[in-house]
Amino acid sequence: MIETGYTADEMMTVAASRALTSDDVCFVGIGAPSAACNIARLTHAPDITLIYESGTIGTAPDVLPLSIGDGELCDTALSTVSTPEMFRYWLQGGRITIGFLGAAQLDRFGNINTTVIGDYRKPATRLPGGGGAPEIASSSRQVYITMKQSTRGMVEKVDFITSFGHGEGGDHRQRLGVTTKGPALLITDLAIWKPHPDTKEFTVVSMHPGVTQADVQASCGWTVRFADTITTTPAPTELELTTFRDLKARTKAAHAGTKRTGEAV
Amino acid sequence: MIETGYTADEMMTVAASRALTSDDVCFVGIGAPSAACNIARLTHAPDITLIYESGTIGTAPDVLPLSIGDGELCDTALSTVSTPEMFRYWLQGGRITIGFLGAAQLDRFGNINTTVIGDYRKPATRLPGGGGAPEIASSSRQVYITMKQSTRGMVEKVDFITSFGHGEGGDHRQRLGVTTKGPALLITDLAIWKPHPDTKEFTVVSMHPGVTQADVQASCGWTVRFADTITTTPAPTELELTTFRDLKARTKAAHAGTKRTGEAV
Amino acid sequence: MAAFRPLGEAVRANLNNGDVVAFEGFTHLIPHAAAHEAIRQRFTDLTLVRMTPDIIYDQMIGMGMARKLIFSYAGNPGVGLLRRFRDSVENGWPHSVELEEHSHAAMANAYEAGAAGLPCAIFRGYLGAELAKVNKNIKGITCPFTGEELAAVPALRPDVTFIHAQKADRKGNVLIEGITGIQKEAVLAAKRAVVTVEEKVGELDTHPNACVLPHWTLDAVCVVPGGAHPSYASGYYARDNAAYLDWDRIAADRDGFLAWMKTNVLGSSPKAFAGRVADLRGKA
Amino acid sequence: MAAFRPLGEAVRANLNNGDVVAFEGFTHLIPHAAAHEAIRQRFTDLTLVRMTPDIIYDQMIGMGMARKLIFSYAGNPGVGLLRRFRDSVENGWPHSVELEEHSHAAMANAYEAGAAGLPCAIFRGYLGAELAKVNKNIKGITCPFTGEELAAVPALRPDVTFIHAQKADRKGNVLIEGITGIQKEAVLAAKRAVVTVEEKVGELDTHPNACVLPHWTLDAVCVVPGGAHPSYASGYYARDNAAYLDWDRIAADRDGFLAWMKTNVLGSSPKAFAGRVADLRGKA
Repeated sequence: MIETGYTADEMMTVAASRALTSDDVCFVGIGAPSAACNIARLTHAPDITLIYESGTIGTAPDVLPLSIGDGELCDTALSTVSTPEMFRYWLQGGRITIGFLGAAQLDRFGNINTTVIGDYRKPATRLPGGGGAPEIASSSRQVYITMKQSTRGMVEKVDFITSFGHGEGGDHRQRLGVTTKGPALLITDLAIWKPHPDTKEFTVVSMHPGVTQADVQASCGWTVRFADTITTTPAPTELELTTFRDLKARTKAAHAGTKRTGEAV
Repeated sequence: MIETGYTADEMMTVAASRALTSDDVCFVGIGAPSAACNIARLTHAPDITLIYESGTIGTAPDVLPLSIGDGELCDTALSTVSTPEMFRYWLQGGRITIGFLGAAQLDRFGNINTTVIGDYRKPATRLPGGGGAPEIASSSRQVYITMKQSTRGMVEKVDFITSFGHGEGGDHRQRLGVTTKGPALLITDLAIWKPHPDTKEFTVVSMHPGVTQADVQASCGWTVRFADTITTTPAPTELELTTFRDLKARTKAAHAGTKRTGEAV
Repeated sequence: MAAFRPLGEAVRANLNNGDVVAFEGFTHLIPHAAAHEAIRQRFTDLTLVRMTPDIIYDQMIGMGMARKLIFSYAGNPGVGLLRRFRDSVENGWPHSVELEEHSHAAMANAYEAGAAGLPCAIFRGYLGAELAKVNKNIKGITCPFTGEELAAVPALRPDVTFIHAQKADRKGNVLIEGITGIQKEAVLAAKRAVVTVEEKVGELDTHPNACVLPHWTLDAVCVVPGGAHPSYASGYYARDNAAYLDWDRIAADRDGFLAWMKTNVLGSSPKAFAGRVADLRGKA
Repeated sequence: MAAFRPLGEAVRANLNNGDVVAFEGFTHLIPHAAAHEAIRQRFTDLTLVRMTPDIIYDQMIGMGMARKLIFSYAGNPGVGLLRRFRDSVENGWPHSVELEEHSHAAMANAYEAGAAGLPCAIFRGYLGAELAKVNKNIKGITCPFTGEELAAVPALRPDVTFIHAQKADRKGNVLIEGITGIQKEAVLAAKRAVVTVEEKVGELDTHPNACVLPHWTLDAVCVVPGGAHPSYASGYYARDNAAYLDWDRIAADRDGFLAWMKTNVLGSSPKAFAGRVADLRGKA
């Protein structure tokens, strides 16, 4: 990679970070969402509140956590609460402006599967399960999703609806009595997608520099809908890239510092 | 009062204290119950756990609190929890062995009124209300009651059942689905009463030194039932009296030490 | 988002006639200064919510500001009954107040449900208790697994909650320590929340699991030293027990009560509280 | 009443074949030493309860000890999937395990209800989520005030809960600090509870509102320094991230797994844990 270049993963994470503001209270999933949230915090959204489901509120980690319960999250948090309180007062209580999720499988309406590939009773691959996601998806005021595109991951129909997005589209959420907005943004390594105002189908509204509509379609398992006007996502700035790379470097150094003992797990 | 003498109030409080053990986890009402619990802790039951509804668990005040939320209770507690936790995990969770209550009005079945004298909608005297007592009465494994006898206080029928005792007696608790034992002991300034095994009517089982059956009846608004064998309550010991009087003296000194500012409340 | 504001301004911006309002505290940290400011601003038709109405609600009821009281124990702590509350209930002076009466367990669960965004709370309560007969907001609900009949009460969702706390950091994050009572839930259950604090500090510098209200849960933070007097603020000043005893005498008589309110509340200001606790510091 | 006991004795006295058992922890303070002792004692037919089954449940499932798993997220934290769990679900090795699968919100509420002595928990959850279709322990319940349909799940009431905590005082009162997770609720919800701690101290010496379990809520306290390894104990030692990565490799193969268990668990003892964290101290 040349000095001014960047990877598709960096573009995805930086694009995701831009969707966040200092006014947001963000319930952060691990992985790409966590990186995006912390880049936002270290660049344009210094006052963003990051909450991890381990109970840490207002955390400001110097390195990215490997798990949602790393000590770093607690050490830098404003306050750390119990798990029931986290899910009752903070998530169900309507305090979260953005639930930021990843997905193993995703459909065009933002329904997420992290439970099984195949049949629930006889799965080809047993995934970890929903964890906090089912209620993050329904109780956060809106949901952002970030994932790398692939035809395996972005499918016509998810094998299992772990976390409900817009269901079959349209007003399906309202019909189920869900009052929150649901998936409002999808950021992939190729594009930025927003739900169509009526059908709620994810629609490409911006493509990352150099990406073509054919690229987006080739790595997506459903027939992609493109907006009438599609912008080009601004490339990562020097500051964004440096921030992300420094964060990754600090993370790597910190975790390498955890010396192996070798004898047992 | 001569040096070896004691008051009826002292006898009552000391007798109440003797009913408690080091294994008890006691939910303490203010006033006489609080004094009795702390005498027990300072004499024969050093490991008793005292809980006040302000959230203080395992408290060991050096002076008697004026209210259930005095700072002294928190300062000497093992832990202080929120009010919802107190009522959910500790009381409703079945952790309390003895709920220790006072009463404005009491009937022979241990039903307690602290709500109104007269009609609820048009009361002659509006009392403070139930506070924690309705659920202390139903969720504690058993309930002890202590009060000074009077025909106004010990009545044929309470004006309002704030806290359910044995209802109309017999198996009334079980019929309502209450699984705890209910009022198991009443300590007054004249006698010790226990519920009859079948009818659950409070029955005098012990009278304090010098008290006659006529004395007990004269200050009780219902026709008193006396056990076939009535013992005499042992008089307060030197240690019990000294402990109580020292506690009262420390309490008086501490509270007098709170200087008046005079300007406003 | 919490902004540091003078108390008068915070009360004016967040309280309205007709509001459902909670001034919460459990013996410790009673928001007297905020309540006095509300009295000075002469709000009316309020639904007052509190587990343990004490002197401040006695004062508001006596000043004719309350339409309704939702409560579980109305007493002068460590002293006895509330005389203005009694005069309203027993004699209708200055007017009658509608009572919605609960137990502590019900109120605590109802605030908790409000903070948790639920419409109701369920608990094992009111068994055999007559409050269930005089309060239509106490209902039964059946456990779908065991068939047990439990009690249900509506969640409490005040329009605005006022509390007093020890300190706020420079962003307006607030720390409550010691007997924390129901304050966190009362704030999180409310549409708006105002906190008076003893002091503003750089950092809260406390235990990771301490009771902290993030600034974005609050609408205003007001620095009012002594603002809990005559109750106490753990770590700052002791309870003024004499003042509670005095209140029993002051509130005994309608004219005496009104005269006292005129001098000590209507004619006073939040600044007076610091002086009232001067002799109580170092005893907390 | 808590008694200080050796871990082997505490596990033997409190765990039985067929029990519903929770070894709880949320990334922090995972009770590895207690789980390994249970594996050494070869319990069978267990119903394993945990929000976040990780390595220790992967080990128990792989050793054939589990009849059923009640859970909400089964993963190797920071690494990926659990290979022994997958082998059981996908291939029935060593045998199939019944799954009762929930969301975190449901499990947290269910433990909370257990601690609170209730038969069930209600919450706003599972809206549109398919778990409600495959788990008969997810039901609906209607708010008697608003008519809103809420989710209900049965309370969790384990026969016994094991947790790891930082320290116990001389009476056996236990302090948990930092990410406290669901441990307090898991202990209070259980019929019996056993806690391993890093150390025994004279006094807990902590914040008044810290998370403390009184000794009379516990059946045994066992001093096992390093007992959370390879997870971490805030204030004592850091997480052994390499061990989690190693597990992915060890658990990939049935024979390799069994060989590793024989050497590192069956042939080991609680005393081994102190050595495992020696190089991780000072990094917590």
